[in-house]
Amino acid sequence: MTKITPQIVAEHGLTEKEYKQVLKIMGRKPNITELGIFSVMWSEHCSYKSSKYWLKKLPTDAPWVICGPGENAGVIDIGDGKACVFKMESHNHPSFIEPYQGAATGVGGILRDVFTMGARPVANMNALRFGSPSHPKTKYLLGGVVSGIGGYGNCMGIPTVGGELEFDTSYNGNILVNAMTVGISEVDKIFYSAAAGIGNAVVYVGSKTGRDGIHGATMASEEFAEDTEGKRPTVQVGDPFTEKLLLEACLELMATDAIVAIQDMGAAGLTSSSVEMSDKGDVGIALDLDSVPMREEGMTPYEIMLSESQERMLMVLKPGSEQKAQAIFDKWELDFAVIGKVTDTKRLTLKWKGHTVSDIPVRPLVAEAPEYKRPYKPTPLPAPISPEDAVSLIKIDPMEALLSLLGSPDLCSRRWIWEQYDHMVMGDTVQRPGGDAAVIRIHGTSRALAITTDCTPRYCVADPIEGGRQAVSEAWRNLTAVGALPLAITDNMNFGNPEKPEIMGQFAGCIQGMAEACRYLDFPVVSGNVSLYNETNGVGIMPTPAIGGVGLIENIINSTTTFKFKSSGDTIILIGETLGHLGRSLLLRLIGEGERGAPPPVNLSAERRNGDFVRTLIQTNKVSACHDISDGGLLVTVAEMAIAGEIGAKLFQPKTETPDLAWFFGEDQARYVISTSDATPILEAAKLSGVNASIIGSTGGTMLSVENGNSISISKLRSHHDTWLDNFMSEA
Amino acid sequence: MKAAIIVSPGSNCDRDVQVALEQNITSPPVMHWHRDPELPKVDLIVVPGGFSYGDYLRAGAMAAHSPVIREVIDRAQKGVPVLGICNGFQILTECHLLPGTLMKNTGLKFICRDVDVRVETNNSIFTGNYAKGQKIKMPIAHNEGSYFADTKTLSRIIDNDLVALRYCSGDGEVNEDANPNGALLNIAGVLNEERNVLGMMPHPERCSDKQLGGEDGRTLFSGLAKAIMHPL
Amino acid sequence: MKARIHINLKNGVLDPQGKAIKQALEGLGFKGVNEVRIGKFIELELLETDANTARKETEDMCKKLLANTVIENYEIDLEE
Amino acid sequence: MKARIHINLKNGVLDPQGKAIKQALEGLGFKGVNEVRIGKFIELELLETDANTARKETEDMCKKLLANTVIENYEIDLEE
Ligand SMILES: Nc1ncnc2c1ncn2[C@@H]1O[C@H](COP(=O)(O)OP(=O)(O)O)[C@@H](O)[C@H]1O
Ligand SMILES: [Mg+2]
Repeated sequence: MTKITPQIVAEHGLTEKEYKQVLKIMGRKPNITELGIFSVMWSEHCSYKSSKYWLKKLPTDAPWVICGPGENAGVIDIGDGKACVFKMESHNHPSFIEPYQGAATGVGGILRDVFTMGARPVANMNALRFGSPSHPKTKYLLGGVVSGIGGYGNCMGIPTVGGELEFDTSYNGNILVNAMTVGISEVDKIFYSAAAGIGNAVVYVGSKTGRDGIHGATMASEEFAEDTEGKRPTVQVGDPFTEKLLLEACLELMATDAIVAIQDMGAAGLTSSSVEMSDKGDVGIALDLDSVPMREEGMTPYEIMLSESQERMLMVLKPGSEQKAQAIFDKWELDFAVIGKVTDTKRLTLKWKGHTVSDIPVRPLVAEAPEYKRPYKPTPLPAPISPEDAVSLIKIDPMEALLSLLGSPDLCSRRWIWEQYDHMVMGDTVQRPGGDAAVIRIHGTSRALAITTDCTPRYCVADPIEGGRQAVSEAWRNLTAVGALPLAITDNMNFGNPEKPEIMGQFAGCIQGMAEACRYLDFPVVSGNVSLYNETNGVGIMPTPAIGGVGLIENIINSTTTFKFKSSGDTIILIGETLGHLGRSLLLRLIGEGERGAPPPVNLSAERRNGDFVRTLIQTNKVSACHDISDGGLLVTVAEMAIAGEIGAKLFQPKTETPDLAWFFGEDQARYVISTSDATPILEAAKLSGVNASIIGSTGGTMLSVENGNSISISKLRSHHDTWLDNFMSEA
Repeated sequence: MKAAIIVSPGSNCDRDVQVALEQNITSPPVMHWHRDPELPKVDLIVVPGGFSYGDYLRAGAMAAHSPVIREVIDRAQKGVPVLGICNGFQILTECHLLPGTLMKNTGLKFICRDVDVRVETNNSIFTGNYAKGQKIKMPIAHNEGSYFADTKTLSRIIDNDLVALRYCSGDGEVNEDANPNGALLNIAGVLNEERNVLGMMPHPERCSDKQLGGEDGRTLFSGLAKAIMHPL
Repeated sequence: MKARIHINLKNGVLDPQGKAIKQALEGLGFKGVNEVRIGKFIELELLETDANTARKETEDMCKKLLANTVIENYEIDLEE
Repeated sequence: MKARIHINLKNGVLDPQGKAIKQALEGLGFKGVNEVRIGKFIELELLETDANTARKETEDMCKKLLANTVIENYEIDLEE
């Protein structure tokens, strides 16, 4: 038996103080298996020890929230007896080490989180961030990640309908792969993880256990050192086919009345699932490790408990339902084994070859997990930069600037990605990738979910509070732009090393901004995930609080719209106030001398007023197209609408004091572009609602042109927009 | 009229086809589990898309040996119409109901998008509702859709007018630019010699609903229903 | 008994994967590669101990499932 | 010179394909198959004529592109 030395303790990522706590809880020295269990349960990944304090500040309530953070996924009521279950999760480090399998198993994990709760997954999203296109690993990582996500989701038959892609040098050594799954269940058929019923069987289903990814959870919580690539732990390999069988088998069993509690085995596998189930139910669990289905020979209790083999679930069954359950798993050719029972000891006891190999009181293992309010230093705010100053050094025609923006890595079409994802399977994809939000019909109805993911890290790094507000607001806006009522969000907080006060300052700031926006917009957080230590050799990523938003469309026939221009002769209206804010804009990043200044301020009341106004217009069928304004500003937005609809537009010369470039490329928030065949009533209604609305041009022709300025053909815009990513990925 | 949809582990377009059939056929289709060799009497068999057995080894290879497939072959030989879509097409070539095979896309990537295809023959129960030469738009979504057959087989296919669909450009031209996956002669769909079995890579069930972009696939299903219920 | 099976594309069948890898190798600076062919390699652990029976059985598996004889050849090696 | 490369999953790494194939073989009535592992087999035609240089180059190709050394092993055989 391995001796527990200070070195072994340190290798398990426990500090001296934390280990003292272990000794206190145990009342004795732990053995190696017990130490392993404490180590994974108290890792950053499982315990949220650095972030818990701050996460509590996020609003999580609303009348439509059925289950907030704390379970496998968040649950909201979407009417008609249906619930929407969703969550986002990171697989950053594994994807950097092995992009295909890392991303694939990330998708597998988040899918299980959703179907564990009884929901059939209906859509996947993915928010991706890579290093600079010129970094030698970027192409390889992007290629591998995208085919891994596609490989898993396509095989599962769940459409991947949208996401994000960004490139920035700050992600050179730490890419971000955040995967989100959205599912639908019956409101009264939601499954939770609290074990109950002393004596009930604890059942293991799915794939067999191998030595996969042992210590993955602790790895996900450590900063990369130069040599990480050398001493990789076993990488997990995904098996989407088995997951598809597991999904169908679980849903089939859930339709019967056999399950008391169910929990997927994610990070820290059997350990975290059994600990969480017993802790939530305030009971004990006794496992017989010899009954665990194993793929490899000679596995030790330590390895069995820490294995991260994929496609496995743990369940507590009602007495007498084992046979019925077994028959279902047999039909789907999956392993099914009773491996233990619920006890009244409130302890996790493990038996192996007749001996007790672990005996831990569950409550303290969970409740006394370390929680740190780490020192934090607020980010010093940059001085704002005026539109005039921002453009003073840029001499470029707006149309020329538009061409280079649209053809840049930051704004070019992501078609190369989404064509590798089956985004139509399940037959309910009403809006495919490319627009503001994906729209997925609720099967068999004419209602739909709208889904988006958003974050602008270059704003967050300059001003975390404003950046946090902006990320939430942009998600809200993207849902609004398709006529959806935004309901709730999930988040994925990707940051650097929390032991640095500046990084905790970014974290605290983003949380503060997000919380304000969520509160103001009635857009609570129902689930989320934290990924820290995204640093390599001391260089951290930009703070990236990725937001996944979900909204509801009442009727896909007449209360939604898309961003494509639909017909010639429509009037184009700009909603929201344009001040020409260029601080941290893409214009400065790509054409000016780099990102400078402060990010655009978010005015939550304008955000809400303008959004509510636009949504009402869409829901009453008054607009022919709608697109929110985000990266790249007004001219980019109009160009995207024109390209998508293959219809040109003529814009008036801006009648303002603002310099032209600032007017066209400023990234002021709370704005939308709409097109309509009947502008007058809209302008009148806007006046009554106190919303800024002005006619900026009309649709038609084959060119995008500005009065007294230059024009470009839509086909030229399209070819610029459409080709960068293809070319980049096909160059050797 | 009654249709059966063969459900293999890993099928994932089974429900989509079910919905499309329900819109065009009066009685709901039978969802038939692959392990069950007792196929009820039906007028149409559909082998849907998906990733049967994860597409491991080769797409469709393992599902081609499912217990029910022997029965499907038998029915096909007795004249029952069999339609294989995407993975279904792959399964039908693997069990030799259709000539040739489907290889990895030449771009080595999964492709999901709308493509234009041209109806090469309307002399079949599946394509009779289209005009010969008609250009239609349908989504594809596959990894292994590159149609291949040896020269002899290929000329037999052509001589017997068995090519049902070919990928074409927006103006109906069959050329290399319009070939999404490297399929020989841009072949997107093939019939058997008796013309009662069709395999196609495009997904007609994904364009049978106005809300989802197009109804060109509906023509196929409604044509099938008409032809089966009112045979000439 | 172990069966080692090589499955390769028949001559004349286009091998897009091989072509793509050749290009990628060139891109990485490996200029001296004339041709790349990619196949599958399958190892079976058989209970059978008689070589003749094992070979026949393995051949059967290849024909029925492991190889697609429309486009692929197979080669079987047995090992104790 | 020809390089024949076998690429296999490392021991202990899950082989979902092998697992599924084993089940399918059982379904076809081949009961005596204990384990199935599936790998790749790559053949390269090299211009290089010196065996040492060829081996080094091929190894380099395996590390850089052909094998995914995080989860796979490779084995090189050279042939005139
Ligand atoms: N990784 C991805 N996977 C699938 N779709 C993507 C991905 N990245 C971007 N997209 C799609 O491209 C479109 C443009 O993305 P983005 O510019 O982020 O939109 P927005 O500015 O409205 O937030 C969206 O429809 C989005 O869903
Ligand atoms: Mg948008």
